[in-house]
Amino acid sequence: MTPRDTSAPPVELAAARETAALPALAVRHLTVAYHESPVLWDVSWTTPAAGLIAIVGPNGAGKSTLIRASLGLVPKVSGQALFFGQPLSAVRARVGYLPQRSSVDWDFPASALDVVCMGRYRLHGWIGPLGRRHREAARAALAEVGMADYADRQIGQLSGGQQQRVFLARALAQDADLYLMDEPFAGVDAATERTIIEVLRILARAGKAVVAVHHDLATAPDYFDHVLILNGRLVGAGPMDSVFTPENLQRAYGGRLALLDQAIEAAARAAAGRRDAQA
Amino acid sequence: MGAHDAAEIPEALGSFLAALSLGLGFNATVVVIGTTLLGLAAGAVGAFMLLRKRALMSDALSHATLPGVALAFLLGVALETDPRALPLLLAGATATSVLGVLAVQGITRASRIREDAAIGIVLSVFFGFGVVLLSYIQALPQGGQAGLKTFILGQTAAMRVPDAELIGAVALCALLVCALLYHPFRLVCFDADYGRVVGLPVTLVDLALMGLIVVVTVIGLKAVGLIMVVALVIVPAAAARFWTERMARFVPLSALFGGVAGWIGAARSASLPRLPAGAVIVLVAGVVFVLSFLFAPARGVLADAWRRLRLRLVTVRDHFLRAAFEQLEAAGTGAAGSFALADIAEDRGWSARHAGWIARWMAARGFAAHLPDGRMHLTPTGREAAQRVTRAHRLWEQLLLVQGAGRIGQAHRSADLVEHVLSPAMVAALEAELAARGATAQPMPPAPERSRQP
Amino acid sequence: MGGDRGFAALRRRALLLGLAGGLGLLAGGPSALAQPRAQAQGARRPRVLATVAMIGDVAREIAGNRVEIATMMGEGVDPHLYRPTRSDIVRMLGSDIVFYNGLLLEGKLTDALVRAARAGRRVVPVTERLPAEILLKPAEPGGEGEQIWDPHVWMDPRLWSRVAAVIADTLAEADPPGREEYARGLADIQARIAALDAYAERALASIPDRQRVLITAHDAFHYFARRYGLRVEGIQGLSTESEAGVRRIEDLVALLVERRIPAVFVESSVPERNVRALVDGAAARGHRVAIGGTLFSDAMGAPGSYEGTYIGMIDHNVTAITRALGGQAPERGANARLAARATP
Amino acid sequence: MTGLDLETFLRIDLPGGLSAMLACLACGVLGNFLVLRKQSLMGDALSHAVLPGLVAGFLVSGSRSTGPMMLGAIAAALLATVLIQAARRLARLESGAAMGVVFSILFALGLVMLEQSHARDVDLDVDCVLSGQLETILWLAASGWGSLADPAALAELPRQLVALAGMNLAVALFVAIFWRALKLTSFDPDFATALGFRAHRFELVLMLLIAAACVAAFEAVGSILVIAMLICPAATARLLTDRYGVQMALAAGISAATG
Repeated sequence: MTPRDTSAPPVELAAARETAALPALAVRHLTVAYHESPVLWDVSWTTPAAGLIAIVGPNGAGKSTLIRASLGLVPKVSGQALFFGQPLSAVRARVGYLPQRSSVDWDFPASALDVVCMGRYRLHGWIGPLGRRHREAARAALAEVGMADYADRQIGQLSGGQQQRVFLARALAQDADLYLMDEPFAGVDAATERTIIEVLRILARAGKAVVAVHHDLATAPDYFDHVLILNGRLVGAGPMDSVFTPENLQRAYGGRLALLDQAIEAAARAAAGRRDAQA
Repeated sequence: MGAHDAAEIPEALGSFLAALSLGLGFNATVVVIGTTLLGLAAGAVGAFMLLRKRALMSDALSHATLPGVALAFLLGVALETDPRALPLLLAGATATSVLGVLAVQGITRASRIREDAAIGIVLSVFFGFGVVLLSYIQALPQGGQAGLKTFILGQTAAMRVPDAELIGAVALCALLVCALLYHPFRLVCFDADYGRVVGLPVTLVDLALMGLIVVVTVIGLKAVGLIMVVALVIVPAAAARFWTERMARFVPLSALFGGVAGWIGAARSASLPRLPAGAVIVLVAGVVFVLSFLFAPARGVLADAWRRLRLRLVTVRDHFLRAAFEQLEAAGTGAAGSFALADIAEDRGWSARHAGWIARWMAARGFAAHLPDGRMHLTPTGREAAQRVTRAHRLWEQLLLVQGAGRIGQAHRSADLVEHVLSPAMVAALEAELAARGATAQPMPPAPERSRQP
Repeated sequence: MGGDRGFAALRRRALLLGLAGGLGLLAGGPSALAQPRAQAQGARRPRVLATVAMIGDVAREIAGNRVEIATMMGEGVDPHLYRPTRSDIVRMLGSDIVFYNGLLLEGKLTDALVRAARAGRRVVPVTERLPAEILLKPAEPGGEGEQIWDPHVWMDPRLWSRVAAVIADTLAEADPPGREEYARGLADIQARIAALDAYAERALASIPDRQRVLITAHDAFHYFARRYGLRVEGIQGLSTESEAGVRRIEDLVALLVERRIPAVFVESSVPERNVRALVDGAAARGHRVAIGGTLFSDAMGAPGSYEGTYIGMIDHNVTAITRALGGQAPERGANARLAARATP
Repeated sequence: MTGLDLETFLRIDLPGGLSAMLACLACGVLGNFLVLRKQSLMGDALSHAVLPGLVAGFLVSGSRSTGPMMLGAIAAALLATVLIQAARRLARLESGAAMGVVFSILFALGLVMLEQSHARDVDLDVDCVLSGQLETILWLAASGWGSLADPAALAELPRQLVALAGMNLAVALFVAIFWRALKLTSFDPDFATALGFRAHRFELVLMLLIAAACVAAFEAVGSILVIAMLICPAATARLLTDRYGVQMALAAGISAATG
């Protein structure tokens, strides 16, 4: 680690804490390898304290790995991840997580409400039955994603989009300040996608940070304010307008995709829209 | 199988009831209480093991006790104490089974070998090592313990009061731990990664769960033998799974099944001659399993088949009615007109035979009737039903179109799928939704334009 | 049950194969093979191998030092479950005579023994020359096909005396010059067995009628019971997979209480838990039952001790049973050589 | 005592070692499919599940000779396999649980049959039937290298060895003929079904073959070895390679070497 990357002098740090919020997630020199082939190579990245942040990149670029390694779910070869300036163990209650749907056993005997209740464990404590307050909070989270009517359904009996909403509700129930979401829009229909993005926008307006792995380049500029472009290494990171550029996308995707043109168009449109809004 | 005369049967029934109510003999009472408690504990722990996909863990564990027993014996010989002392042997058994658990954990964590293979490896290597040790002991002068393997294997019927007390204590503790750690256990079983993110000490919780299974297995092994303890861990949980989709009910139900199997099985063994208690308990659990498999309303095969059949019948009925309605609509004859079955068959893509069968069924249900000229018409009930079905279908289509869900054909297909599950309340909700979106819900919306492809 | 399989054997075999240079190239063979061959033709003593100690002991009594006798299974070993090792097999093939019990007592080994016999070796099942009428069948006869017999013949001294004759004949056949010595040995051991039998008859007859019930863990004492007019009740069957039912335990407890039977017995090669359950059950009904001592069923005592001989083993059983069930017998048995065990 | 002379080698070590090698070879190859299908513990499950078959074989034939009992065992193993597949498919049980349910119930059934029939009074040693032991596989007709070419001596080869050799041949044929099908169904049964391949039925056939091979190997080398041999070589190979074909070859090689 070079001196430049380590934390600023203490005085400055304290000042920073007072004036501006700390970055929700700061990744330093993260390197991750599966079976000796590196997936992520020396990625350093700092998110803003709030807002909607997309992680984009081609398949195998290490998008999910970045999230999972930050959360300590896959071993890092080197590097560290700080949440609100601290290691995860100190601020777990402030971090919510939405895993990829494929990692779940859908045959598990749990209702939608049960799943959402899992989001409250941290706040409730591990032992003993869950109190009424937490149940209510879980129900509220379900209602927020429009799933209140399905509270008692077994999760396997829900459609893909509904399942995703339940897991989003679980993340919401955590009442966190930072949400890490692994492909929240994968395999959901248009209506669910809209519901989800609305919920995410509400979170962002409430001053929370949402980091989501996102696949659809065409919608990315529309949905998110910030972006991290990955291709094993860091290609670019920062505000959508300045980073989501043809050059960066070309570098990440190698210019292979016809989709790129669409994405670039969309970016231009979104940028124009944002300018109008500001005007 | 029964080798008893008719005269014996009432007597057997009497003693069965007596044993059930703990009124038979001292030994029977001890066994019934002991196996019931063990069944409760094993059932509860087994429920979590089933969900953790480690059902066969208890099998591996019980095999992994063998080298422990042999090593403990050798230690006893070396220390010149009684090498057959049960506490010593049990301590050895526990030690190696804990080692077995850790080995399974280690193998799966450190390599790409999956859990089932890891369990198998541990099972065979530990047991094989135990066998090697046994053949060494066989040659020892003090050895002469061919029965060593069976030494820690209990015989259910020979359960004694201290055994039952031990089982009781362990069962109580296991149930308590299951109740206290219910949420962490559930989270680890369901989604260990998520648990890790929210700060659950997953490894620790996992070890607690494994600790429970080790304790239940070793105690059960000593009291009732190898196969029975494996069965009591797996079978009640597998049976309970058929009855519910809710974990909060599944775990107690599994414990209950285990307890009932222990209770009835032991009582059965006490009432008829030549029924080995352990095996009878497993068979009772097996009967519970088979009954659950067949008849459980939630996931049983019969309930499943019935549900599927009903859905199919409802679908066929609705398709018939809507096709008839649309035929009549197209012909402009009004709801009271007649239609040809062949047209409906063509519209729905049914074979003539299939269509005939459906028509007979619809007639039997009173929805439609055959006319003397061979055509059919809808009865008043049928008309009403057809109208309802068609309206629901079109409302849904409309909603999908308003929402912009894509091409008309797609909307139609999805409406097809959904109309059979639309309750009146949902139709009302649909109307409201459409109204909110500025589309009027007419009494009978027109059929959207679509290419009529077969 | 998974069972103990040939892991050890495999290990050794693998090692050996490796030594032998993989699949078949036997490099150092010839030098190793010279030794036993050279001896084989010399004036050495015939080598005799007995599977179980009961046979080995009698053979030793008959032959004295004329032959070299080894026993395959040691003290306390259950012959049903014995797992021959490679050296056992080598020893078996290297012996001039192999005596085994037969009637499938030797479990897995039987197959190898029968094969060896078929290959023209002197491998003799000592009990199978006994007439079928005097052998016991299990309670219900098996279907047609092969006859199934209770193999625990040594429990009846008079039958074992006849087995001794079979052993002596075989020895004489194989070693004609020793014929006379074997005949003497046979007469001697038969006389001692007869004396033991007389003692046993006397002692066991002194048990009160009501209490003439021998309750023990598994059914090895049928020949014994038939010979001395006892009733024998095993808790579980003979098969290794057999498991007792609760009903069986309850019935036996009822029998104990009803007849005021003072003792039940533990066997040397079977865990005693079953028997303890009976004691508890009777105690709960207010009848105190003692554990009447450990009986030798399938195996004998430690080599070198009196109980480590056939005579001593039967003496021990008879004395322990008689004294525990309320009969009259000297504390140290027929020959006053039993270790003074604390019989309750 | 351990004279390593040619005759001893041929009589004791060669047949035993060869049996072990053949058993390991068959198990190692078949074990691949079990490990790939997450059914590694099939060997263990079968070793328990054959009990009712053994008892039934004994009761029907009334004899303790191995033949009928082995037939019963194979029948029981096949039944257990079918039941396990049914439990997985119809009862939606995870395969470990399915095996656990089936084998424990079958074993208990066997025990009750044993007690209820007269078999309990017979010294029916189940271990004996199931726990073939290498040491007892002898080729006593061998007298020297020449015996390897002597038909009369070869006819005396131990039955277990012959059975195992036959089983290996069957396995080799099966794998050679259905190589591609095996690959497809192991990797992606749904896709195979979509292609019109009857994956479930094929899987059943495969499992039945495995069951038969297991029982044959039980008799020759004992169940614990079979359990180990089904898993360990394949698992080891899994660690060494990701390629399917290489895995098969490796597993066979490893198991033969171990044998």
